[in-house]
Amino acid sequence: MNTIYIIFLIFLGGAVFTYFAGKIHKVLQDILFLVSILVPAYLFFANVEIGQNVNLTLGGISLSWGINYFSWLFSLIVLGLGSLAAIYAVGFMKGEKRRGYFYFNFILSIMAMTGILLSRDLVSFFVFWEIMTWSSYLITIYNGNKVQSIGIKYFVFSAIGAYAMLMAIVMVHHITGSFLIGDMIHAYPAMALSMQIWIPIMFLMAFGVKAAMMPLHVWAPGAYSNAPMAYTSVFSGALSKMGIYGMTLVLVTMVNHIPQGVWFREVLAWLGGITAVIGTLWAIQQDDAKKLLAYSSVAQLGYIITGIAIGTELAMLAGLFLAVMHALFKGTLFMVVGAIEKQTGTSNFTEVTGLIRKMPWTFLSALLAIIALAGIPPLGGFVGKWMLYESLITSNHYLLVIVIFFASTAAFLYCYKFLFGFFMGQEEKEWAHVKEAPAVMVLPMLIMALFMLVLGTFPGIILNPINHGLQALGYADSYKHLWDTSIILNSWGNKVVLQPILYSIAGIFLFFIAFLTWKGYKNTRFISTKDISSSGEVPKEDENLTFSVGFMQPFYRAVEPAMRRQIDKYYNAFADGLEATFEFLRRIYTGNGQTYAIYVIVFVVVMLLFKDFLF
Amino acid sequence: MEEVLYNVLGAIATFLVAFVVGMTYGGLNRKITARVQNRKGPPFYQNFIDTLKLASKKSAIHHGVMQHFGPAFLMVTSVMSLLIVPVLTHNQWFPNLNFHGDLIFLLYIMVFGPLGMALGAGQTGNPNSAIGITRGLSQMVGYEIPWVLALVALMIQYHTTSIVGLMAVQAQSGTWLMFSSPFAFIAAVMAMLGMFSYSPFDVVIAPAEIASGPASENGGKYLFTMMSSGSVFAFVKLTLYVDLFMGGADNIVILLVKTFALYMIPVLYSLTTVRYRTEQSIRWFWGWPSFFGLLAILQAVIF
Amino acid sequence: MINDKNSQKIVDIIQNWARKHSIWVLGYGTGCGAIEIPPTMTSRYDAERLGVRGAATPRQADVLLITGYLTTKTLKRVIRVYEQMQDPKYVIGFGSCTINGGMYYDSYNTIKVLDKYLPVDVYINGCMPRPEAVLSGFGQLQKRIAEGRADGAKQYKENLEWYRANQKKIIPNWVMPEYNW
Amino acid sequence: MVGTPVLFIAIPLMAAFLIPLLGMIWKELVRIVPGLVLTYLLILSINLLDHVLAHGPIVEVIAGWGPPIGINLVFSALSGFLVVLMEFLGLLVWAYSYRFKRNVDYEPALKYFLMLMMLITGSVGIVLTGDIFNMFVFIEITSISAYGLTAFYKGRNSAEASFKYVMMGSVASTFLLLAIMIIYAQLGTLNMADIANKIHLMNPTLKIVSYIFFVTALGIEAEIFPLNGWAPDAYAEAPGPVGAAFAGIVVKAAVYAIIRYTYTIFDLSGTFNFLIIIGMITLIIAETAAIRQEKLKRMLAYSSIGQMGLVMVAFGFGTEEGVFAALFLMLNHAIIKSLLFFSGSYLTYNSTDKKISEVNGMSKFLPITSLLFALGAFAIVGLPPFAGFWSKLAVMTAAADSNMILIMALVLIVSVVELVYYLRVVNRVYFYKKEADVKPKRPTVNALIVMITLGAIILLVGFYPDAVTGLLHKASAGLMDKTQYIHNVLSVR
Amino acid sequence: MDSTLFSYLDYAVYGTAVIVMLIGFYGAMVKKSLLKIVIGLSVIDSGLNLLIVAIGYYKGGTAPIFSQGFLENFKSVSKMTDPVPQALVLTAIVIGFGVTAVALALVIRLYRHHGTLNIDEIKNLKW
Repeated sequence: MNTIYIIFLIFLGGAVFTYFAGKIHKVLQDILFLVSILVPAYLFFANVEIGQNVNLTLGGISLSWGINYFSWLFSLIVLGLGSLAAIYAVGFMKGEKRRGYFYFNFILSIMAMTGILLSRDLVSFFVFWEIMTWSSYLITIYNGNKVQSIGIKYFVFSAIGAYAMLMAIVMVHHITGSFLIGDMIHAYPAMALSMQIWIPIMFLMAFGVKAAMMPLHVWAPGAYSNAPMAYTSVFSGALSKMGIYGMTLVLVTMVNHIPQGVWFREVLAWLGGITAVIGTLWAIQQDDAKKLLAYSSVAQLGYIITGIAIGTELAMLAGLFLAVMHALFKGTLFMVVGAIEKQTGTSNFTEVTGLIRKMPWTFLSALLAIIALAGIPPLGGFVGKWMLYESLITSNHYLLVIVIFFASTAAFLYCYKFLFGFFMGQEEKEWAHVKEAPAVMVLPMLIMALFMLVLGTFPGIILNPINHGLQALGYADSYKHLWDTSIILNSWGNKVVLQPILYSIAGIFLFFIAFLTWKGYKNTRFISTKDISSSGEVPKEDENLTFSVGFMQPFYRAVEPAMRRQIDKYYNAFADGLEATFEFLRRIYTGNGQTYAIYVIVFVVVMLLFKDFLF
Repeated sequence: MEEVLYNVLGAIATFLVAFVVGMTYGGLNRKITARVQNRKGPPFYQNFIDTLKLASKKSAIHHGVMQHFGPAFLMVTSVMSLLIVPVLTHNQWFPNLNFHGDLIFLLYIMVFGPLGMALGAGQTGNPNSAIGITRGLSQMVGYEIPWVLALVALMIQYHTTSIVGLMAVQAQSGTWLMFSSPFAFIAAVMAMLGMFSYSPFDVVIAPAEIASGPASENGGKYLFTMMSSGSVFAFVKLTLYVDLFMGGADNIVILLVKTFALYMIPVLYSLTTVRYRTEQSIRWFWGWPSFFGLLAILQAVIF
Repeated sequence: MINDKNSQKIVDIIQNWARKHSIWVLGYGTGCGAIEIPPTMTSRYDAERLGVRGAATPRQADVLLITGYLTTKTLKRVIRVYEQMQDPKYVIGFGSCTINGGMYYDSYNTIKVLDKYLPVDVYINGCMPRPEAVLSGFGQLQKRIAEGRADGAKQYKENLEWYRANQKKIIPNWVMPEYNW
Repeated sequence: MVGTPVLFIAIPLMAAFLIPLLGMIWKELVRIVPGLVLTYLLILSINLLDHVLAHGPIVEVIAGWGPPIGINLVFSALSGFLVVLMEFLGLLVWAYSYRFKRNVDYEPALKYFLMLMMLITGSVGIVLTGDIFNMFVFIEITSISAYGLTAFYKGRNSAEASFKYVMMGSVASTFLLLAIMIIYAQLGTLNMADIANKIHLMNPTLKIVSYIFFVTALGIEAEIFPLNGWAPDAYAEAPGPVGAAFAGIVVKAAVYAIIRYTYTIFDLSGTFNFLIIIGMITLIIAETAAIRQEKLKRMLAYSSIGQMGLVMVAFGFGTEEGVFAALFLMLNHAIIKSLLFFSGSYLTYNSTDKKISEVNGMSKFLPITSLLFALGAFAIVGLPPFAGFWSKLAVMTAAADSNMILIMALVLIVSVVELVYYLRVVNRVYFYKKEADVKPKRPTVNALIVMITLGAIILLVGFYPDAVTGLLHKASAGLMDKTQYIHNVLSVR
Repeated sequence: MDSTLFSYLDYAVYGTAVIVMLIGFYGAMVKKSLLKIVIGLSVIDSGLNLLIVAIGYYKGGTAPIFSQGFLENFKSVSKMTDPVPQALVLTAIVIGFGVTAVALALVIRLYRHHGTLNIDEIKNLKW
């Protein structure tokens, strides 16, 4: 049997067995869960050859599964992050209820994402897409009835997107007579103009929903923040990348071949930029870390969309590299929040403070992830951001670059808020009992943090596969020689040499740390955070002076006019209006049998009156 | 290896020069302020005495490891950006790393320090620090907009993102960019007012209101590091402006003249104004300075 | 080399010179004497030319300037602030009230002799002392610093028990972090 | 060949009338005999279908008079498929309602199973017959047993629902008879194949009028808007398994009749568009009405109506893919909606109002039932990898091939609405707190087996649609080939 | 009998049937009493049956009864009225009877529960 079948069988069987194993023993369930994620991941990377295809026929539709360099790149995100998140999830779900339910859907969504990447035909793509949607939906509503409306919002948006995609798929099938992606791509340039425009739009709707693109992003903050954090790291890190994956395919293989494609790309790029700004502004406002990260995810996905939409080689590299980085750092950050929530029971900045000494490893990974998120050298986020800016500037998107820059500068505010809110501030008696999260949770975070650090100086590790992927999509290969020397270069010939920068930063940093530590070492003492200079007053032990309510208020006051209008409100008004209409419509069924009988007569009479028109 | 050593020695030399010049400029600022206020004022070397005193404080306290990291991060920013910005053209003693990074890199390394410092200040647990930091970061978002507008205008006009490239442009044409791209210069200078956070943009460290904000728990060696870093950073900023808009400097005298002339803009402006609230300053930066930035981009696109 | 006594002396001289010319003052302005500080600092008397400058927090300050009487209530804060300052640090008692209670000599609610609670390096006499007197007081302090005689903090450390005993007499509910330099 | 199609009518009718007699011997026989009969018929139908798929349709002449004079039964791939489906569902309904609620007692059980047998017989007859008046008779048999089953509970609501049904049913039979008489007066024959052969001789106006009367009459059973006023009430007030039987058996038969008239008998030009229009209206009104329902069974009923509208739309494409999609949809709807009715009735077992809020938190008490309900809900909205997806894909493909882009968009938008209300209920089952006064009832073993069987079929079709697609393709090809049908029937002597 | 007169008569039968049906419809659709509705439905049935029988009849037809010598005298076959509608009417009458019985049973039940026969007040199930 082909490895691809084995992978899916393990996923499926593992999901079912894991679900029921909880009835036998909890540890067995954990082990089964890990096995059913890690073994397929191993098999995938070890045994699935790039370019190999398996074909099968189901329900009279010929399906094809296989992998190319481009999807292999995304499978790195999915299975890599998925495996780490799975390890983390074992720690996270310890002692939680409904573990079987969670594990089942976790495995299924990983399977679905793998399936999406393996699909070479539209039907299995759609099937896996929908499985991914509902399994992630089921995890989103894991926390019970208070998240019901959030979950339904997520599902409705996903469904609208997916159904748009379904329309596109069947239209493609109508035109080409085949469901294979390759056939679609071949037939696309010869299609009628309206099809050439509508098919990508409908595909992009589906992908835009998953990639949380404005104005389809309103589900994302709620869904990201209410799913269990062990899953949200996958949700935001990997699942949203499926939207990016599809978007890239549509843009590169279809839209680029028509002259109107430039409009698609401009519009998408701007939507991405606006998404970034909106996400950032709202993230700054949040007092709940989950919400903050959720909005931040929306913003980060905006950058990625912009990069992909610009579509030059550098921009593609930037977008895809940012996608990988986003998976890493947002995965880590959601895990951090999960660990904190697990240890303290809350994820609200106004409640938890001063955990830095209680959870040092968690803090370290959070710190590195935040630095990467903010795009500050020498971590990986900078490489992506740099390439994004350079590609925007060199492709003359000078206003867009300002928008993006504004978003990423404002991102510092929430970056700092995140770190400060949890780890800084006064250490409280209330949280004195808090311990570092168990190793099984800390380890995945640290591994990812390490990756971010390495990628900041040696981005070639990821840029090489990206390059392969781009070549598979038909891009030239103008930057390949750089990765070994860890230089990033734009198309005007300006560059950043990463290695000396890392060494300089490390050298300077270590020198001054040494200076600060060594100088007067004997007379330097550690004092508690209660011992602060607050006009001679001594804060009591149970008194918390940490500044955490209304944290970024000055900034908010400056941007408030822009934030009064929420897209969400319009959607809600629309939904309310619809429901009112439905309520009105169903009053046709009056409940009076005679009325119904009269309807019959009326029906007949109307038919008879319009018979010449109808028949 | 030898090259590395040479680089390191050069970097140390640059650092010393930057330190001295920055400190002196700080002292001169105090002196000028005093003279304007009809005072005698401290000697111009007063800042040296202050830092020396801070360095010679016998004891120090800290609230955790991040309080060490914060000033160190600040220093990383100052020194790294010093290494990226070409101090003197055609001078073998200041080789630096300026071919290893470009303007975008510089922009990002310049926010590295404030964020690191913010972390250090955050761990002290003093609410005043956090308040100061929120103000500082918000204000940063404000002035980055005109600043980046100006820089993007330069980049797209001259098709280079590197500082050296922009200096080469000026050397070639013989015209300073402040004349050939006046709007960019105006926007950048207005942004510089925010960068120096002198009055009216000094709400960040308002001493009486929030007890000097981020620095409120730092004394002794920590404050020393922060002050030195600030001085070096002031020098870096001035040099960067000189490089970008005034054609750079061949020797140290020209550099000093140009930087001092530039430095007088925020200093003198601060003497005539009173403090803005944070949102007021943000809105100020998004008003005229950004307008000039947009004009600069327009100019860059048209010409 | 650093441990060498002579070089240590040279270092001390330089350091004391720096300390002398850079005096960052934390004014504890609860008493009426605080009104004399602004004229001292501003244009007319311009203490900054001597290197005297206000400090925002005790962490950064060198001198604790106690302007006027201390009540039993404010003493605790003053002690706290003093203990939060970092070595080397000095105390200036400002006005008659800090010396012997001044016009509040018979008040039940004020501290009469500051020296019993905090090690005062320099007293500035007067009720109120004019800015000239304040400047002269700073000059005295500078002299003492340069000579290395401004060692109030050292005394405080050495006689901590005595000071504590006095302080605790005034302050009944003593809840403060330990002073453990 | 092990039997003839007439057994599908003869045996259950006989059994139905024998039940009271057998009940006198041993009361349990009242419950057992229908099961045996239905099992036998299921096996028989599968055998026959197997035969038919291999050798072509069976046309059976009854009472010695060959077509076009006598009555004949046609067991083709299409009708065979429907017969198998109906017998299978009938068997499941029987197994499910073995001791369901009032059926524990002898007297109600007797009535119940008698009427159920009649219902199934009538529906199977509608599908099998090749004679329009015979079809009328079968429709009436079905209707009368359906009235009885609707009023099975002795509450006032069930009587009300049943009375509405009776009213509309009477009107329906009037129109049906009128239509039959118009055709007979014009062509002098009642045999479908013969009518199809001669239909071009008919007066065009009368042809249209008779078609409209047919559609009206059958549309009442097939739940076409605005003829479906009875449906939500009847579904809601009849016992749960009867709801499943209505959705899976009666409605299917009525829809079969409509498409038989549309595809085979009449040669009108606008019928397909007409089907699409009424189907779309039905779909939209029903799904929008469903989203605001407070009662679970009413919601399911409206959903059922909407699905039938979609089936109409799919038939309205007029292409073989469309027919295939519609048949697939009918199959899926029969299976899944039955599962939903079965599990839904246990979720609201002891409640009188059947409020949706009463299913809150049932997953703790009825884990398997809840899981199956969720499975059904996911399947019916067309989420892969469950059965509903393939039919939705088929419908969409057929629509695209007919260039019905607006229809596609509307159907999909309505699907979103459908999604919302099903998810709301599933969320209630799983994530809400149980209401204090609700007493859950564990499903009996037979009910559980029935539901699990249906769930397994949903999964089977979902993962391996080839299990049914071959048959459905043959059935749809058979429906499309009108001349072959006429030839098959008329050549029998 | 005059043939034109007969054709008028023919139309009169059809007309009567239609009128009876319309009366029935009026009763079923307009009257509020359940009993009157049931009666209306029965009247519709009667009208319909009349119509069907009328369709099968033609002038001078004999009863469609097979008798001795039927096959020899082919003419008599063509002179018979059409037997099929009559058969159908028999079936329809039976069915109509059944439906009426069910309806009346339900009316009794409804009256017992609601205490009224007004259909406007029997609207528990709606929307």
